[in-house]
Order: sequence, then C-alpha cells, then structure tokens
Amino acid sequence: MKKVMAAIIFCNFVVSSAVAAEIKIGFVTTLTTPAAVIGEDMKNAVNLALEHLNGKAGSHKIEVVFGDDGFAPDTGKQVTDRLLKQDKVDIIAGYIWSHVLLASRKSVLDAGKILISSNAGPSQMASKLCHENFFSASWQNDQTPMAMGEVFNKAGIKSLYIMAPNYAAGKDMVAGIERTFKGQVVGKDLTKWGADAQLDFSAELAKAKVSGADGLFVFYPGAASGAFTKQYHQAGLKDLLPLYSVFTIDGISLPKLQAANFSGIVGSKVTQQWDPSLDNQANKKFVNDFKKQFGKYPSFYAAQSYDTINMIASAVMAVDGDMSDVAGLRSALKSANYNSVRGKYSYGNNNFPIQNFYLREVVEDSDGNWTTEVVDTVFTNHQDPFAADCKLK
Amino acid sequence: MQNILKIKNLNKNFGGVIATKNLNLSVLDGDIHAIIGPNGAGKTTLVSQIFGQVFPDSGQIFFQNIDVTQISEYKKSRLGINRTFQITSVMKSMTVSENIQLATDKIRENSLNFFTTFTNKNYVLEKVDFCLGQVGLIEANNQPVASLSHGDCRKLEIAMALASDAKLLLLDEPMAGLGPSETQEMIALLNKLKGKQTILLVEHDMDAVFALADRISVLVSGEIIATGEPNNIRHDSKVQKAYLGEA
Amino acid sequence: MQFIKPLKFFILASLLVFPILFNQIGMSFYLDLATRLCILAIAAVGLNLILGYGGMISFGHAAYLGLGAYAVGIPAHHWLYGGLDFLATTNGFVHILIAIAISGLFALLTGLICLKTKGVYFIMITMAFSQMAYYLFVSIEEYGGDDGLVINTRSEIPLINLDDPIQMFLVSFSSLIFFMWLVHLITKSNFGLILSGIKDNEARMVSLGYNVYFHKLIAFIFSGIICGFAGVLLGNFTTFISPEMIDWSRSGELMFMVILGGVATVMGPLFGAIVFVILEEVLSSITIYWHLPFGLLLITVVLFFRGGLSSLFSK
Amino acid sequence: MDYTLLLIQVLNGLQLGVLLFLVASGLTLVFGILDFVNLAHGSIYMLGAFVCASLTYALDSYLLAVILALPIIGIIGYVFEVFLARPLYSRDHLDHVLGTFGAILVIDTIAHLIWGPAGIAIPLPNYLDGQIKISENIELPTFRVLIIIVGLLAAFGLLWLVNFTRLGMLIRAGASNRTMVSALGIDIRTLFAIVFAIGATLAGMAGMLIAPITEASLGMGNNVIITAFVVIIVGGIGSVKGALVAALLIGLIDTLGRAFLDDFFKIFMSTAAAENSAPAISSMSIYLIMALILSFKPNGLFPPRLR
Repeated sequence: MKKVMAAIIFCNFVVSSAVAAEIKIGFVTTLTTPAAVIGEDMKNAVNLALEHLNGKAGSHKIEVVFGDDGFAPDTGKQVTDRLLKQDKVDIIAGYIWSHVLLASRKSVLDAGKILISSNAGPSQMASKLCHENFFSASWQNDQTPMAMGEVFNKAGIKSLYIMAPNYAAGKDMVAGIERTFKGQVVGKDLTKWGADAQLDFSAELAKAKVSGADGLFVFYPGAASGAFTKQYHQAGLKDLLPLYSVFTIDGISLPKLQAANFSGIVGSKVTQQWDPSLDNQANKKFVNDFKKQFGKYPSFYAAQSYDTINMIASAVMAVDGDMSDVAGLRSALKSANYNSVRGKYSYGNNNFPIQNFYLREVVEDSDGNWTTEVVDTVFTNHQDPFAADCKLK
Repeated sequence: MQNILKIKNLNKNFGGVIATKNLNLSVLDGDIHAIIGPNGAGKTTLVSQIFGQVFPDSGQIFFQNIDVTQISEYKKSRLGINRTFQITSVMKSMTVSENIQLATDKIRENSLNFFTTFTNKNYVLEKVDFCLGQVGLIEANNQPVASLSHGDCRKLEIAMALASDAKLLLLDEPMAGLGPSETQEMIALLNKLKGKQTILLVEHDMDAVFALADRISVLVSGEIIATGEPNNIRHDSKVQKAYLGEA
Repeated sequence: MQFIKPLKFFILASLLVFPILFNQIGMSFYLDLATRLCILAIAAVGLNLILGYGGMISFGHAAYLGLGAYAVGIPAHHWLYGGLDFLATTNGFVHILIAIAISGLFALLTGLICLKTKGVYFIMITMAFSQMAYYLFVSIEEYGGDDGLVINTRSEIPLINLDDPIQMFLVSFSSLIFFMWLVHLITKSNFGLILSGIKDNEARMVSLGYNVYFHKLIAFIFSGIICGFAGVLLGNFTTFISPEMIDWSRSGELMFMVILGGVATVMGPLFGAIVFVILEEVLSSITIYWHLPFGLLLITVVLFFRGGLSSLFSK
Repeated sequence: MDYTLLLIQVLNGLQLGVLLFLVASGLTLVFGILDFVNLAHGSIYMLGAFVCASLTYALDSYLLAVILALPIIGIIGYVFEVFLARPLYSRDHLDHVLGTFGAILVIDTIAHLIWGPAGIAIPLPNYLDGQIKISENIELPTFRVLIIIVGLLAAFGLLWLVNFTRLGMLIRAGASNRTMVSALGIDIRTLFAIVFAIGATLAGMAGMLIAPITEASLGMGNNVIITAFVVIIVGGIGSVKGALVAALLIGLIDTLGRAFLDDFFKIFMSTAAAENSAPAISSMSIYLIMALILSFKPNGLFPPRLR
C-alpha cells in the first residue's frame, strides 16, 4: 500500500515537472467496447491534427491526453475528473455520446474550464443547460434529422417508420425528424442501448414491414450500424421500405459493409454538416492525409475531432498560451476563426454552430472504395431550434 | 408415569409406497424407548414425521397432550423435541463451545440481540461446560469441530441435545459409523442419561438397544407389530418371525 | 476479540492521512480516489455481512447503491425543478432516511422471495431483482432514464459541507469505520453466532429451533441498508447517478472486492476495495488493455491465494 | 390483432430461443454435471463468432468456415477446461465466479487485441441471403429460417445424445453420482473434459450462427451469458429438456414483448409514456418471469431428480 502510494507520487512528480510548459488538452472518447471503433477514428484525427500543427499552437506546445469513457456515463464522468484533477489538463474536449457529455458537464464547468464537444449535441445543453464555457464543434442532435425531414418533404414521403436507440441522442433524433417532417409517423421503436445494446432487430423490422410506411428512418451509430444495415438487407426491405438514416452509414461502417458486399446501400442518402468531398483547402488536406495514413476515408467523427484541435489551437494562439484567460479563450472560440473542414461557420448564442447541412449519397470512388458525396444543400446557415431557450446572449 | 408423546393412527404414503401404516405409539416420560426394525421398515420416515420435516397424510401426533401434527420443524424444537441425525450434523467450521451455545435456549430466545456479545454469558458458558462434562468433551471446548474425530462429533451432538433442555430427545442411529470401543463409550454415556432424559432411540445395533432401552417397539413395513419391555420383545414370536429370526 | 490489530491500524491510519496530505500538496485526485474507495468499501462491508458471514451470495447488491444514490438525486431533482413537493428537499437526513427506508423495503420484498431459493438459484434471483431495478430506472424518463441524473446540489447536513472534498472524504472514512465496527459487533453478537451457524449447517439450525428464514431475512435487510447508505455517499460524491451503476457487472465488482479481500473478515472488504480501486486506477492509466493484467490477477488470486488477501495478513 | 405479424414474431422468437438454447445447453451441462459456474461461457460464444468471421474471409466460404471453426472452438473449450476449470472443480461457487470473470476479461481483451474493436461483418452466400416465402404474405429471411432448423436439429441431437447413448448415460450418471461412474472404470476427468468441449462447441456454434446477422463483436458474449443463465435457472440446472423449454419461452417472451408491449401499453397510458416505458419493461420481462417462476418453483421448471 505504502509502496504503491510512493510509486504514484514518484510518477506524478516526474510527469508534472516535465510538462509544466505545455498546454494540455483532455480528450474523452470511447477506446474500449465495440464503440471503440469510433474512438479510434477520432484519436487518429486528433493525432493527424497535431501532426499538421507540428504539435504547436503558435509557439506553445500542445499535448493531448486521451481518456476512455467505456461507453458508460459514470465511467465517462470518472475519467473526466481524472483528467481535470490528476492530469491537470487546461481544456476538455471529445465526447461521442450525449449521455456521457451530460454526466461529465458539471465537473468541467465547475472547475472553470472550457468544455468542447467533438460530437455529442444533446438538446439540454443547447437550451436550459447552455453555458458560456461550453462549445460544440459538431452540431445539435436535432439538426441533422431536421435536415432529413426536409428532404422527405421535398421527396413527397408521406409516412415514416422510425427506429433509434433509447438514449439522449436517440430521443433527440426522433424529436428532430418530427420537427420538420410533415407526413405521418406510423410507428416508432426505441431499442436498448449501452454496453449491452440490442443488436438483433428482427421483431422491429417485422413490425416496420407491415406498417405500410413509405420509408424507414433510423439512427444507429457506431457498431450497431453494420448490424442494422445487414438485417435490413437480409429482411428484403430494400424495395418495400427505403432506408433513410442519420449518423449510421459513415466512414466507419462503409468499408465493413463493402467488405461484406452489401451493395444495396450504394445510392442511399444521408444528411450531414460535413462530407469528405466538400471543396475547401482544409478539407482536402485533411481527407488526403487521413486516407494516406490510415488507408480509409475519415468519418464525420474524425472531421469534427480534427476541427476540435484546430479550433483549440486558434484560441490558444489568441490568448498567447495564457490558459488562465478563460474570457479570452471564450471569445476566440466564439469567433470560430480557424479553417474548419466543413467550411466557414459561426456560433449562435448557445455556442452551437450555425452551419450548412448537406444531402449526401453513397457512391463508389475512382479507386473502387465506397464513400459519400454531396448531392444537395438542404439547409444554409441553419441554427438549432433550442437557441431561443438558452439564457446566453 | 404419563405419556410425553402419543401417536394416533398415523399414515404416510410416498407416491403409492406405504411408509407408515395406521401407526400408534406412546412414549412414557423418562423412558428410553427404542424403535427397531429391518431396513426399509419406515423408521426414518417416522422420525421425520415426529420431528416435522415430513407431514403425515392422516393421523395425529401429540406432544405433552398438544397436537403438534402440523407444526413446523423449528417450532417443534422450541416446544422441546430435539433430534440428532443419522449422518453427523454439526456446525463444522465453528468451535465445540459455539455449537453448544447455539443449542441453548438463552441464545435462541435472544436471537435478535445484534450489538452485544451474548447475553447471559455466564449462564450459557456454565451450561456449555456442564453439557461437555456430561459427554466427556470438556477438553475440546475451544477446538474447531473440524478437528474432532467421528466419535467425538457424535458425542457433541448428544451434548447439543442436552444443552437444548429437550423434553424428548430423538436419537437417529447414534451408533452409526462408530468403532467397537466408541460404541461402548456411547452406550455408557446414554446409560448415564437413563432416567433423567426421555429418549426415543432408533438404532440398528441390537446389543446397544437391549442394553439401554426401557421399552422397545418393533416396526415392520410401516406398522408397529409389538411394543414391550426388552425381555418380552426378545421372546415375542411375531417379532422373532418377522425380524430377529431373519436377522 | 480485538477489533483492530496494529498492522491493520496502520493501514487504516495511512488511508486517513495520506489522501489528505496529497490533497494539501495539490494532488486532489488521490483524495477523490480515497473517497471512492471508502464508499465502495462500505458497500463491500455490507455485502460481506450476508456473503461472508451468512453464506448468502448476492449478485444484486449494486441495486442498493443505486437506490441510495437515487434517494439523494430524486429529492434534489424535485427541489430544483419542482414537482412532487413532499419529496423535494436537499436535507441530508431526509435523504438518508429515504435511502434506508427504500433499500430496507427493497431488501424485505425481494428477500422474501429470494431466500426461498438456495445456492446458484439465489445468486441468479438476486441478480434478476437488481436487473429489474435497473430497467425500472431506465424507464423513468423524468429522472433521465438511461442517460442518468445529474445531482446538482449535494445533501445538506448541519456543520458539514459535502462540497468540500476533504469533508466529503472524512464523512466517508468515518462512515466506513463506523460500519466496520458495527458489522464486527453484529458478528460477535448472538445474532452473528446464529448467522454463522446458518451458513455452516442450515438444516441443523432448523432442528435446533431457529427460524432460519427469518434470521436470513433480517441479515439480508441489514446488508441492504448498509449498501443503501453507501449509495447516499456515492450520489453525493459523484453528483451523478445512472442506471448503469445498478448493472449486474457492478454487483459483480462488489462481490469481487469481498472475495478478493477475504470473506467473513472485518478488514477483508476494505483490503478488497483498496486493491480493486487502486489496480483499476493504476492499470487503466497505463493501458486501455488493462482488463488483461487485471483478469490474469483475478485468476491468479483464485488459483493460488485461497481465502483472499486478508489470509496473508492473518498468518 | 394482425395474425400474420404475430406469426412472424413467433418465428423470430423461436430463432432467438434456439440460439439461447445452444448457449444455455452447454452451460447447464457443465453446471449440472460438473457443478461449475462458468461465466466465461459467453466469451466462447464470442470466440466462435470471431474465429468463424476470420475463416470466412480466409476461405471465402461461410459454410466451410463454420465446419472448420467448430472443432477449433471445441479444442479451445478443452484447453480452457484443463487449465482453468479443472483446478476449480473442488472449490465453491464463489471461486468459480471470480476465476471465470477473470477469464472473461482476459479473453475479451485478447479478442480486442487480435481483431480490433470494430465488429466483423460476415458475408453470406447468395442462396442464404434472400428471403423465403412461407405463405401469401409471410416472408422470412432465409438465414433466420436456417438458424431455427439448425438450432432445433442441434437441440434434438443433444437430447438424443443425453438420453439414448452410452455417453449420455455416463453424463447423466456423472451428474448424480460421480463415484459410481468412477467405479465403472470410466476416467471421470476425460468425461468432464468431453462435456466441457461439447458445451463450448455448442456455444461457439451459436456465435457462428448469429454473427452473419449482428456481426462478430466484442462484448457480445457478455450480453448473452446473463440471459443464458436466466434460461438454465428457469429450466432447472442440469436439465437439457428444461433448457430447451426455458430458452424457447424466454426467446418468445423477449421478442413478443419488444414487438407488442408498446401497443398494449398505449391502451391504458399516453403514447409518449408507452413509448418510453415499453422498451424498459420488455427488457425487464425475462427477469420478471424468472423471479415469478422461482418464487413458485425454487428449483426451476424441471429440477433434476438427484443432486
């Protein structure tokens, strides 16, 4: 016991004396459980961003400490506390999952630090729980399905069957689609989520099939996406019940689906605020180098993580490395004055982005790999519907 | 003398197999009353019914004139019927003393005493010493039961039965598994109790039974075919035919 | 009959002094670690009462931790956001009372059914009930469902400020000492003697005239209440509660703390919690594959150190 | 109610049930005969899925992969028995739980190291990838029908093995009386190892059958192991027949609960409340059933006669 304690003290002194001059970013993501596939993509993108920055923001070295949330809110909160108290990071970023972010939020904000979400955008944190020190580098959960609802209206789809996991983001996605979709929702299933998520959807798909809906709208991120897509394919629903999804078919699931040859999904459409084919300098560099280094297209998680690091770097430069100047950091972040891979965007009063949403289609690229490309712009400079409920000006 | 235990017209069926058939039995207060019978005669079933682990199909059991037929096991024990088992059954991980403490009424009556080391400590410890003295295990007081020999475990069981102040003690084959010398010790021990303790003795060892019993009942195929003093039983023709003759 | 031997006293003293020392030199993280350790150790002490001393292997004790934590979270939630006025409070004593009442009631109701079964059936049915509690909280949207509930205000207790990490730690530490002492007393009492008797030979205890079912039920309720209290501390410590904390794997962790430390010993649960929490912390900060050495260690302990870690000390 | 939908859901429940049986039967054999609690049984199910996935890509054939993977899993089960299970037989259940929990952590992490965190999708040959028309308006995915058939065949095969063969007789005898089997001159250790390997193979087979539907993924074993335990507890530990009945019962309850509970709840509560509580209550249903059955039959539906 004493020895262990002594060892811990020793390690801590060594580490803390070596890194005193650096800027430390805590990055919370999922590195274990099947959802780690997302976490690794994000980690790769973060490391790529650091490489592009030469590990520096101006003259200040940046170091990223990764934390594993284990796909569970309480573990996520625990690891956030550790990053704050043990690793003494200057800023906390990351978070794939809305419920993990909601659980961890208080620790970071109570410590007076800046919190940046690289993915999760729960409605609560856009409205009554909004905070001047919290920024989203992604989107508010409802926005992407809202864009999808708009697509449905244009395409003349009258009735929908909806499936999503039963957690914060799943509920937001459902709410989002219902916000803009003008037709009728004929059925809805919320399935078990978390470390032991439900992966066999036979009962739900059978219900969807007989519901007589014009389309099936789903949200199954990460490891569940492959399982869902396969079962949709095996159930022979392709012609009966066209599939529309958000955050389900992405750079992570596409290579796997291609390896298993589910050609049915080529041509399917999704909405997103970013796409590898977006034509801007930052995006081209990011996508090319990512492909070169990791042999596949980056996912939107990767794009947002890449943005997160660049966004932080821009703020660090603005305050010239003085991380105690929280007000300075805040105004620098709020200006979004960096080269985002999604192109130029701005922040609303609740610190969520006001940005474009695109309709993307799954295609085969010139090398024969499956990817997506932009076919239409659904929303231009779209702000999330919760901004008005946030007290911030 | 009066009856301490009276059984009236007891019947028990196990899926068509008759284990107890119209059985009547009276045990007199203060007696050592033995039940003998060939294997499969229904001795164990009878003991289980008296003690409450098995309930009879019909008939009644009276203990000190109280109908205890349908009373559950632990409650019968509290009324004063105590038993030992064919296969030694003691708390092996505990000490000899603790085993006997658990058998005393003062521990049982204060079973919900959570926070103090046990009440009536002196009373209980004196009782432990007394009972261990009776069976000659006083030396083993603080030894773990696991370290005792088989014979000593059987003695411990008798000591536990004594500690419980049982009015009726059911001894289910106390000589089972004992060597010749240990059997002699056990007989001597039970002899010491003769007259002080009512005992219902179920036993295979005929020498032991005839040396100890005041009265003997013979059980064959679930029925009592004879009850009487050892000498009468020894010379009873029915018994000789059904049991001793074949043994 | 000595409650604490010198070596053990030394360990307890270190557990008290070092975290505070670390905190004073700016390493507040270790204070948090020690607080978490104390809280989990209390739950392990509670579980040990029935698992170690009573031989009832409960695989569902995380449910009581959860119930205790929700007993803080739900009143605090209503206090902040309105609704259910009779519940809305931040008074710590009320939280503790609710936790004790609810966990006691849950133990009573489930115990009535669980204690009819034995062995592995008992293990599984206790797990089934805790899973039901898990899904119950998942289904209550008002309290966050799957996403959990952020506890915005800690329990208020006169003279004590739980927002101060040192006070939070001291409260947890002294509660741990109190419950270790309490369980020690119980196991040395008549009731404790009877409980050990039941663990050893249930049939014999019945024939000695003990109402075994009733005594087991009492121990089961006691154990649940201790874990419920630990839950109150846990809720105040993490300021967040989610159904995930009730999941069967958490019950498993509690069990492992007890077995790792050594069942039916006063210090066992504490040793188990110390080793568990520190290993988890040290290993997981080294590698995300920390489950591998951790698993190997568990297997090694089982195969080669029978009787858990406290058997190493008692020699 | 729509009877076509009901029938489809019953078939879906049947499919879940037979998969549960494959996992639970091995568990109940090992539990009933060896008196060994094996939490790591689910990890073997997961290994079955991963090994099959790797082989499918290596051999370019799902069927060949399954045929080759089955004996591999059997051998893994045998090795597991010799090194971890055997030394623990004489210990109590607590040690079994702790040791095999350690094994879960080790096996899962090794799988993470070998196959990475991403699941592996298994492509099916075309003739298994379509749908079968069962009647005018009932269509089921071919592969799910195949699972039901294979699962039922395995179930009846196992029942036949246990009830009508010499090995089965020894297994049943070993469950009730170890010394007697030893007295017959049978090496009880080999018998136990064979039982263990059979159990592992069945669990691995379940993993291979589910993988083309849900992918081979980390943690899939831990999801199934608890449900499998519920199955053997409800069925009665050691009873293969009980495991079959309970697996089908629980498969049906789980599937039908997911399918119809929200519509049922909507009868007496608001739509929003029904949509929120139905998923949780249906997940709870199997535990409710277990608690209910155990409170009336504390040793399960088919308690073994001798223990």
